[in-house]
Amino acid sequence: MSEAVLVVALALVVVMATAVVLTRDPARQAIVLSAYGVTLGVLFLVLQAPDVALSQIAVGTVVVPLVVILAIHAIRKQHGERR
Amino acid sequence: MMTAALVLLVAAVGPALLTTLWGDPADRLTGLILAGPTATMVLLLLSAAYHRPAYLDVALVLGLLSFAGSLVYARFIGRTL
Amino acid sequence: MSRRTRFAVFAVGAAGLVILFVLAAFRLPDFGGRFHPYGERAVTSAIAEKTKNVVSSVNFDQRAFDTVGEELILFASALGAVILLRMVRREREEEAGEHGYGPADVFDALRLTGYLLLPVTLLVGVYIVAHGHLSPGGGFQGGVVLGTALHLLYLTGDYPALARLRPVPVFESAEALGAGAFVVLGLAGAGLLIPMNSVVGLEVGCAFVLVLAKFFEQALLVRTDDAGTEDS
Amino acid sequence: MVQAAIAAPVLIAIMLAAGGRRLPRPVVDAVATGTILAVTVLLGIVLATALRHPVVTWLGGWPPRGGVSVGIPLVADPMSAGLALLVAVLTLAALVFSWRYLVEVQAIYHALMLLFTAAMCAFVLTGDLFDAFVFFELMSVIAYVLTGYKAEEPRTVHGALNFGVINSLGAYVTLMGIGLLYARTGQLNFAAMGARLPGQDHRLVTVAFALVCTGFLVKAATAPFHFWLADAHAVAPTPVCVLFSGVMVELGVYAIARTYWATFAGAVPGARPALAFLGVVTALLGGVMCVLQRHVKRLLAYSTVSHVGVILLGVAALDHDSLAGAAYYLLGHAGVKSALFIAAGTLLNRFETLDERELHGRGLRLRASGAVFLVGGLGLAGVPPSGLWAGKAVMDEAAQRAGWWWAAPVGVVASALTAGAVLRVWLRVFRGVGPSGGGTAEHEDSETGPRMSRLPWTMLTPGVILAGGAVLLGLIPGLLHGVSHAAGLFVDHDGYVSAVLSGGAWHAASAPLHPWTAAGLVGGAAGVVLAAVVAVLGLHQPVPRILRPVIDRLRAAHSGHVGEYAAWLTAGVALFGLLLFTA
Amino acid sequence: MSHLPYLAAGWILLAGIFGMVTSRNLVHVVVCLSVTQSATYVLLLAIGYRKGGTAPVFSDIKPTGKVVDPVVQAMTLTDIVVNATATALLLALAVQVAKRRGTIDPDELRPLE
Repeated sequence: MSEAVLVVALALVVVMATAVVLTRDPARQAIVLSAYGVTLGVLFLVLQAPDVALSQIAVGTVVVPLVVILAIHAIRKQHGERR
Repeated sequence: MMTAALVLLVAAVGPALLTTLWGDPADRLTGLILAGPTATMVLLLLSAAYHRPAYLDVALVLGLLSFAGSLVYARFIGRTL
Repeated sequence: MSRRTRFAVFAVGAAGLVILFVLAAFRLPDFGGRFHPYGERAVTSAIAEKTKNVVSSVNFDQRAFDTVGEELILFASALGAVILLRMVRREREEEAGEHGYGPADVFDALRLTGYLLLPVTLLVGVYIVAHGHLSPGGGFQGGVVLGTALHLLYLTGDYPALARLRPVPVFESAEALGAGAFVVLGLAGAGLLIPMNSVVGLEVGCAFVLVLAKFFEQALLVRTDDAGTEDS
Repeated sequence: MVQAAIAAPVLIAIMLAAGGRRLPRPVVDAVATGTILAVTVLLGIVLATALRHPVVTWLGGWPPRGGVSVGIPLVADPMSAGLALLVAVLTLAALVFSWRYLVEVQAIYHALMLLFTAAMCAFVLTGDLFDAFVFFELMSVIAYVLTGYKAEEPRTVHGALNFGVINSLGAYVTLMGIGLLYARTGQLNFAAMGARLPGQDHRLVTVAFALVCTGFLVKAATAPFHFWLADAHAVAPTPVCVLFSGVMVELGVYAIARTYWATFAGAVPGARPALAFLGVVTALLGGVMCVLQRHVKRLLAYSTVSHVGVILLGVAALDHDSLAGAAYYLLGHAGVKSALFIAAGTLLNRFETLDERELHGRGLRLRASGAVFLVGGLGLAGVPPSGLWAGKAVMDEAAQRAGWWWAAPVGVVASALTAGAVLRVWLRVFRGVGPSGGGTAEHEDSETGPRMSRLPWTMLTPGVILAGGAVLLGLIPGLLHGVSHAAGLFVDHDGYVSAVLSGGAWHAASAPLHPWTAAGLVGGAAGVVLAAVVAVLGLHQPVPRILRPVIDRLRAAHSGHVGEYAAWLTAGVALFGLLLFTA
Repeated sequence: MSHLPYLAAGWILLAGIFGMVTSRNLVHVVVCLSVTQSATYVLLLAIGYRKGGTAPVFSDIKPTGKVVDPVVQAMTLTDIVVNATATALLLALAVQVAKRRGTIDPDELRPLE
């Protein structure tokens, strides 16, 4: 059974990673990236690495999305002012 | 426990994640908001299944931060998103 | 190069990479196998040192030099954010205006939740730092949680409160202090896990707050004149 | 001692970052320069010790028990200690140059330079592959920031971004390779991995070698991984360019050599032809691109690409003499190229442009910079007794013995093209020869704020000393002997493994080197003559008409498009792997 | 199953590079780069996994029995820090490119010569 959990977690990670790459609009991509981070966290716990899972969740849920969104915001504003 | 975790992973986390893949940002955000707590539940169940109370810390942090993570997007929806 | 050529170059390379990687992957030991000589030695060494969390022992004691490098990367990139995102001529931070991020447009219930969560998150951060040598977690993870906690203020709609709580120079000094103390402890290499976790927590938390502060600054920037086409 | 040389700059850097903005500028300069001076002395002592007996230091008190350890060693053999010393010396020159340099967030610049030095030293001294990855990343992160330091200029941030993305991508591919090696050997230490590689499946080992080398090849700007280099070097601040071209890029070649001899020695039969192929392509491509440039820093950047190709070719022969020659060449190149970048920096400060045409005849009165350009150009051409000439002569002789008759001509072509371009700049800018005009009038910041009435000595002396030293390098007999000794130790895989893992003896059989051969002198003369021809031809007719389509293709390929660079990187990994398997 | 996780890591690596190659937006490039890096986490942790093993954290269990490899976990931790910082730095550069160049489409950015 634990093997099945592993396979499912791995499959979710692969699907989400591909999805992150294929989402071309950065703002939408950021949301998918957050979701991807959650799947990574689950996979790491399944692989018996709670320290790494904790790290991934800490970085991937708030800090990285916030940086990405703020960057997009700064860039959008730039473009808005130009037009 | 393990079975419950598996079922939850397939039946709840999976669909929530898939919701983030299509639609406009608000729809995607719904998926993300659902994915946080359901994944937390999965982690709780896994912790029990592996007989490792130490893993609960991970679930605790995911529970706390996934809420904050959803807020990040909620804050910007209609503005940048 | 046209998009098609670029894709063709990539496709050829990717095909080669797939062949190489698959060749190698099938020569690796089976997934879940028992061959982990370094890991077993690390566990033995950690038990001999009476450290309960072996990952922490590897990070802060056996391979402490790696972690010194890692913390310096963090330190350098915080400096980098300060450099790369500094305000240049013709820019200033936006006052609370139409783009303002003042305490507005967020439900009261949400804001209350945020305020309530702030102390809880801080507490959890401290707990994760303090128990790094025992349970999963440690300075890095806890530090990030601590840094995140402060930003709950912004997320619940109160940027001014965040700005007040975040005097950038203090964080810069604290970050440097943490990094310096960690380098000294790391090279002393005495396996002082508890103080090491604490200084890493300090450094990481401050570094992320600093980096985010710089990004906030950029997101809230306006130009005071319309010389928006420097490069033309 | 070794730890102190790494820890001292780090701690001072942290203090400068914390409190430096309250200090007056001269104090910051003095502290930074003084620290590097101390590091130079320390590393000098380390090198002197290492020449007698290589020093292995296990950090944190985890020495190996029974041939295995859980800790990380620092290995100071003459080669690594010598390179670390070179890093320190070049940083010293760069810091002296930047005394009058405009720095906006002042002490942070100094802190970053100190951290950069420490990162490079740790990278060359470490004896652990994953640790090397960590310090590779530290070095790279600091390098992106320093490249983008003048963040208000469009080309600067774009160049830094390309640099960052491509270098990080390379580093991650390297980490995949480290993972493969770890899975198979269960070790991370160069020596311990090397001790367990014999008998492993050769396909896995070859793929691991290809992946591990990728990041280092990107750093070494080997074709087709080289695109980022010109983008970054053309825009980075001058003192930073000194470190980039002088030593950081070469550290990529060093890392390949180190991983090869310490870990893979003998396990990858394809390494020799594969590395040689990449070296030749890089040397020629870099030379051609160099001649085509008119932006002086970009021109110098491509010349670095070309010369690193020659160094890689020297390493690729995988024998002791050739490696010694390559090391000597590296030393000479570091001096010449740093001096040239410093001289280019003085041009930028005086005239606020680096366009060769626009600078036509304007350097007539800059005697010192002109002299540096002339001497540097001759040095690159391989005029005896320069370090490049001596290294080249030794490499060629080794190549001849190995049956690589084509290696010497490739080297001559590379040095003729790159030196020709530099001499062309000298003729046009400092002698006012050739037609003028046709400038693009692209204005750049002068890097020093208000224009100075005359150039301060701090901006000239480092360049003059470095260029002069590099050109006379071949005359120092003791140095040749030392380099040969260092190379002898470096290629001794068994000695390395036993010295690191069990504190065993590590002696080298070092043969004396003789650059003063007829072939060597002919090679040097040919380089100088051809360089003069290239320079004079280049003054009047930039490109022969027949070659136009090819040249346009080449230019178009160096587009500054980060996606293209990533595509080339993928293709490069595949190509390198293919060469390793088939050759 | 015996090699599946390794192949998954390879897939993620390639997918990330594919995204970078075909991207029309520098922010997208940087995010794809971080996906590329996540391939290394998966590979490293898969290598360190041991069937039936548990985490080498002995706060709630006795240090007997099978545990997974702590060294790869330490390496992955370092890797995650590198990822977060590199992403932040490169995004900072992307913001500056947008400001100075007025576009973040690599196709529209002028050559650097």
